Amino acid sequence: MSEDFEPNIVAFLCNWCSYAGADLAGTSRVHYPANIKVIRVMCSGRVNPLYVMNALQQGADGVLVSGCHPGDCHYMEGNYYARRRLGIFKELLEFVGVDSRRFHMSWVSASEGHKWKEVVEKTVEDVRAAGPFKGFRRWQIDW
Amino acid sequence: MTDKPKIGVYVCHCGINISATVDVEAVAEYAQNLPNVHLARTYSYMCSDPGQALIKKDIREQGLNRVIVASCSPRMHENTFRKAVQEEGLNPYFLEIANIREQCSWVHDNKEEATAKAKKIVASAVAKSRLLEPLESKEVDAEPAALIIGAGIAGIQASLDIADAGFKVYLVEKSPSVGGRMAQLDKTFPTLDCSACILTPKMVDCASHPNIELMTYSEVEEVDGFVGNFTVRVRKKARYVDVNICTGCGECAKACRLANRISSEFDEGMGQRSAIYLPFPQAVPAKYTIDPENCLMLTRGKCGKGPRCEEACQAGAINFEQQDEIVEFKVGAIIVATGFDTFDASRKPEYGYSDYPNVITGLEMERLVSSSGPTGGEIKVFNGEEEIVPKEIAFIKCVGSRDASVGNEYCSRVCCMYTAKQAHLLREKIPDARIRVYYMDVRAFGKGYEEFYDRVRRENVRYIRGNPSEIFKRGNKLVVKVEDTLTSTPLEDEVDMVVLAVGLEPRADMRQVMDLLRLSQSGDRFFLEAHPKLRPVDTATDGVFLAGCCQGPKDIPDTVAQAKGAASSAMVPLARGKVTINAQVATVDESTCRGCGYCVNVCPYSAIEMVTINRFGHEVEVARVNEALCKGCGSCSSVCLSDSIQPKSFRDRQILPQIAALGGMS
Amino acid sequence: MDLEQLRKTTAEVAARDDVKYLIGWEKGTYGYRVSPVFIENEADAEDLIFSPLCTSNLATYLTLVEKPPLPRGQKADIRKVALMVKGCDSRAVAQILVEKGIEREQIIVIGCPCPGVVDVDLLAAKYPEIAENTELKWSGEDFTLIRGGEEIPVKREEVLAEKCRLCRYPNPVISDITIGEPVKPWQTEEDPGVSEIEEKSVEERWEYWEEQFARCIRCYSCRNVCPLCYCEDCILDRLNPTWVNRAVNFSENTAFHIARAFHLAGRCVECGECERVCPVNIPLGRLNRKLAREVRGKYGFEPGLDPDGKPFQASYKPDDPEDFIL
Amino acid sequence: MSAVLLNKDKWPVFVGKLSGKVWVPKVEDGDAICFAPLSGGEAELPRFCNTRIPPKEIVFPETETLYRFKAGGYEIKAPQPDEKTVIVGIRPCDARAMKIVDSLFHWGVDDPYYLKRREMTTLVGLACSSPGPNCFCTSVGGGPASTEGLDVIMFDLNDYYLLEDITEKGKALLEEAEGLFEKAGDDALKQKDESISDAESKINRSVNVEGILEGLPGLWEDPLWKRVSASCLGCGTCTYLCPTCHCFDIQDETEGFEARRYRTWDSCMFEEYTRHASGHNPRPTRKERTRNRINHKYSYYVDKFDLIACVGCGRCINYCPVNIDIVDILRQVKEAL
Repeated sequence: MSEDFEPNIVAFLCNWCSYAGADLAGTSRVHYPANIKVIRVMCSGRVNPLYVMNALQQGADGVLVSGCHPGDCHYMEGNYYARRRLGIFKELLEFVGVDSRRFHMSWVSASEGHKWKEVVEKTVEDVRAAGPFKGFRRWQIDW
Repeated sequence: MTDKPKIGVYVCHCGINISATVDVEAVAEYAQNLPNVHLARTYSYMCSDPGQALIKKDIREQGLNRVIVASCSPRMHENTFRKAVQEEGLNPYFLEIANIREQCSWVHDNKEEATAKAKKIVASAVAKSRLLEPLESKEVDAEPAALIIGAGIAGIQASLDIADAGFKVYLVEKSPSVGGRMAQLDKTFPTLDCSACILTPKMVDCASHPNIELMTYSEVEEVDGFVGNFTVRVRKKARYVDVNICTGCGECAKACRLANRISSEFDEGMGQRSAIYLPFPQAVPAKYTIDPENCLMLTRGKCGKGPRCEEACQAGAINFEQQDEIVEFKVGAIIVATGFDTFDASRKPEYGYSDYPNVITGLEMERLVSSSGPTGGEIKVFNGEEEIVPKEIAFIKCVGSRDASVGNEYCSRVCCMYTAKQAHLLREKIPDARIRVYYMDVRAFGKGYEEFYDRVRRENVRYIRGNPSEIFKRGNKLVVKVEDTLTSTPLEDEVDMVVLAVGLEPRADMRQVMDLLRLSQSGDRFFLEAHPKLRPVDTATDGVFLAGCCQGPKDIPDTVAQAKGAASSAMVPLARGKVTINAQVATVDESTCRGCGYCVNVCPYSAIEMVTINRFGHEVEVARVNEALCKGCGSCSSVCLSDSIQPKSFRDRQILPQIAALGGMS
Repeated sequence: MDLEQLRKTTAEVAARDDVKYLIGWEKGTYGYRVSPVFIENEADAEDLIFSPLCTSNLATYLTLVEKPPLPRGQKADIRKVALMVKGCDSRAVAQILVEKGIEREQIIVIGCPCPGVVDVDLLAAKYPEIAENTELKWSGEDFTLIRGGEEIPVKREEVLAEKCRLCRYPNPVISDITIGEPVKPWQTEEDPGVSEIEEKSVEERWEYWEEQFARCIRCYSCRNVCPLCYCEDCILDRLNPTWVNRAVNFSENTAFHIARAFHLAGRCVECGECERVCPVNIPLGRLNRKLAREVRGKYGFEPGLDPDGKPFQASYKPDDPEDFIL
Repeated sequence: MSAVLLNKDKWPVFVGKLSGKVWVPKVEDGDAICFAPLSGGEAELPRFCNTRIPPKEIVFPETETLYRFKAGGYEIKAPQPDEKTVIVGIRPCDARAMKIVDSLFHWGVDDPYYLKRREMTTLVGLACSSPGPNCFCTSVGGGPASTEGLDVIMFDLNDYYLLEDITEKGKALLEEAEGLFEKAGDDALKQKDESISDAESKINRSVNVEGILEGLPGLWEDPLWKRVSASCLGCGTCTYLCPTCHCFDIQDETEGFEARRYRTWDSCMFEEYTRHASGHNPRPTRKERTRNRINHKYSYYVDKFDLIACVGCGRCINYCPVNIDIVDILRQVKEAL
């Protein structure tokens, strides 16, 4: 893997916990790598696992989904559904040969700005180690 | 159809907050070339009045129909800018925020990287903005009435406030009388007001208020609908006494074959009542109730040669044929004020509560010290078989509170003060008593509390820091085994009576209410408020509010304050007469919905129902969203296999282009 | 299998006024092929068979019927549909009921306990000669090929379909009428097809599937044959939004197969139809069975057993695995 | 036309000498899925009945970019096929199919992509020696050694291939490998004739198309369509594997500012094939779609080009998941006439 490879990572954050946690990291001026780019959704339960597939297909080298801790979901149970569906989806990705380091999920609460930083660092480190994702990127196909 | 998107992108410097790490000019220049972007500008403070004026001017003069502000988090100023664009006649949901401060400039230090990322964030916002749809915030009428569940001091206070404001109140109480826990108390700390004296007038007001419909001995069975429009079904349990006829004279209770043979709930089992009873003398309504679990007529179908109560009742109010009655009504808001249970001291077997009659709980102490209590206010307990007036008394605090071993890590907030109060009352009643209080900490945080605590200590009540490990009997004395942790001295205190300052716990039957109103519990198992600081009386269910100890332990002043808070929150929809429904709700494409009901399963708000529609001659089931209940979380849409249900503003067709923009090579 | 009993019972069902048609199997037009057949009157029940060649899962047809606009005044024919099911097929029926794809009272399930069907390609490769009146029968654990009056014993392991080697539900889980005696479930094998892939390194797994998916021609037979792929408007056909482009290339094919497999996670009843029908022999069943195994092992969930159960993807347990969470 | 012999020992040299991209059938695990570019390791042509996917995909790729364009500038780039191609081992039925489809791509408008590929392609056929169970080429005007559409035909004579050039293109191709051949003697020619009649005798399915071509329109409302389509799954196996099916869809695919317009195979058996933007579908059920497939092959195409758009290769029968059998359908059509 080339040392200077900068992974491109798409993250889906729930509005109430993880997005707020990431905001808190900002207000606290906690620095972390710029590789992560966030899409805000209302709840981690909104994250259709096919988004992960789509992100990989559309040019992401890795994907992160983050929501409220179990029991803390603003909508009561959305994160539980997300955990189950994304958990089984991760199994599928691994089975078809997508490096498990490319897709992570985390719980980050609105008060965990520092945890957000750690999660980002871990994700970036993992995706960097996994290398650029060529897999089934859409427009690499020569046509 | 909406017009072809004409987007204005506004990149904020935020002083140097953004521009120090993000080359805002480069971002604007990049944005300018994105599809459908009509113009891109930068400005020092977009949220300032001139910043907003800039946007408004462009909407007016350039005919922008979408606006993107690349600035701070949408959690900061989304509403500010929505309002701004709305003032120019644009749909507020055509405003999109690109968060390049909290999640970009403030967290990265390499300007090149941060700028590149800011460009992607803006590109993602543009990708979404092009596909946004105008949304309307709908309003529906709100029923100008409230339901209050629980008629303790919280429920009573909330009812009176709402009723006084001119709205109809349905006050539903499970037990035969209003009053709740406060009615059981003798005096209140720190002022030593007689609890009954200050509560009773409010109880009476409740019953007589023209706007309050009081339903005692009743339970809420079903709640349907949403804020502004709840339909409530209440079961009025049969009292077997016609309350319209009963005069409350009490002859029936005296006549009852089981008179003074059933332990009184109100007296915490220390006093006795009949099978037909008034829970306590000041009960409201002052109407008798037959206890169906004990009454011989109701349990065995016969009572001697005939029920004596019926015979004794001059008014002829007894009716063994009475049936439960179901009433249904509509309200616009609901306040839950269901109160608490006290900690069951037998769960700490080391304190011998189940073994020794002279180990009593704080609430039992309240009844003991009360002049209307089972002993008429005399302090008498049984020491074994012998009834004594205790001279050596120990209080143990934090029983069932701050105790992970029983699953209650929280502080119950009232025990310190009621212990001080009871110590004071004991000192009054038994001036020569030796009184010791075993404590972990003393929390006297309220107005006048610390002063009261000081006063009690000066009254020769000795506070010893230590958490007793055991209570056992030695001879005819109870021995409290404890270590004084200030002096590290092990002690064995021989006493005549121990008062356990039991804490407050969530009610055992709270699950019923949770299911009824879709409420959640917090970690301490009390009801979960919408926000611990900023929305302490709201719940996740719109239109449902919390008051009193059902949300967490609190003393009377706090309970009343919270009840008043809940009342004023509940009155918002009632006073407005309308409720605004969240515009970012889910919507179903009925032409592709296959009616599997997955969405119904996952919706936490029961906002989706299955309906049968006619699709070109075929009856098919499809999902339909009740927009008033939907909160727009979107969980429904990610389980929908046919993508038929989609949250507005967060549709797949709006998110996938965002993914493409962030991932993509564009 | 008592054919007489089968035909008598099905004839009775087909004769009922409240039955629109009965779906069963009949001898096909060539070789070992067996055809699904729709019987509207009792006489046609004479053609029905049930043999180790009856591979297809007829539950697919419960949801395949189009509902084109009806002329004004015309009423939809909502009479019952009867269908013959093997154990695996019946699980598909149960799962369709969970998803309200059809109502219980709309169907009559004729359950046929099934000792296992054959992989017709394997059979044809071993015994290519076919005479008139060629048939295959169960005989104990094995099969007997009857060809031109001659009886040839055929070993189970030679020709058994792969899905049947793993079958845990040979007897129908729901059935209104059962024909035949319950079959004792086999000692099922571990899934060697899945394990073989699991044992590969992540790169090897990718290479393996790349080769498979690259040759997919996107005929959609795997989707269409699946009894649980029955959205009227499949998201994989949709253009707005476009989850998967229509273009046939490795990228889109992979996305197609990932999405297909994922949509079946916790729903697939392992009937093996996708694998059987693939014209380019992509081992799709392995994808589905892998997920089914995880769903069973890690989430303790098995679809298609309880028609009143909850759907896997639309439910959760507070203690679902979360070891993958950072 | 001259017949020459190629000793199979020289096969690798022969294919190596051919100019352009050489496609041969590829057999894996005993199954011929499709044609693939020559990898160099082939000692001879594999034994195969026919490939599952017909070689039509070489001249009519499943997905083919028509042009690329960019937002703003409308910069259009249209790729042009310009590679010389040889398909070696194509079966006579599939070569006939190409000839049949040629008419369509010439019809009204010349399709530059298809026609250019065809022009660049030389077809070196391999006569059938062991037809499959569902072959019925002889019923629809073809045969195991039909030369229609071929440039060169080869016969497998055990140790030798016998090659005959059919067209000028074929002749030119043989000239590229001139030194490798031996002259075919009478023995070889006799062996060839025997192999043809042997193959013909092994074809055991047939359709009598007489009357069907004219009769089909009259059966428009016949109940047979519902019957024969009842078990249809609506998948594209029959059409995608059919060497004469040629329908395609045109789609755009965008990413950022760039996009491409491409065509990709489509199937009249798909529900959305005829679905209008309004949602209305003139072929609302599988019945109409199945009827269309048969009519297209045996009636419309005949009307338009005087050709049956079916070469009797049997693929649609072999691979139909539910045993929908065109021979049997035609039998039922015949009965209904």
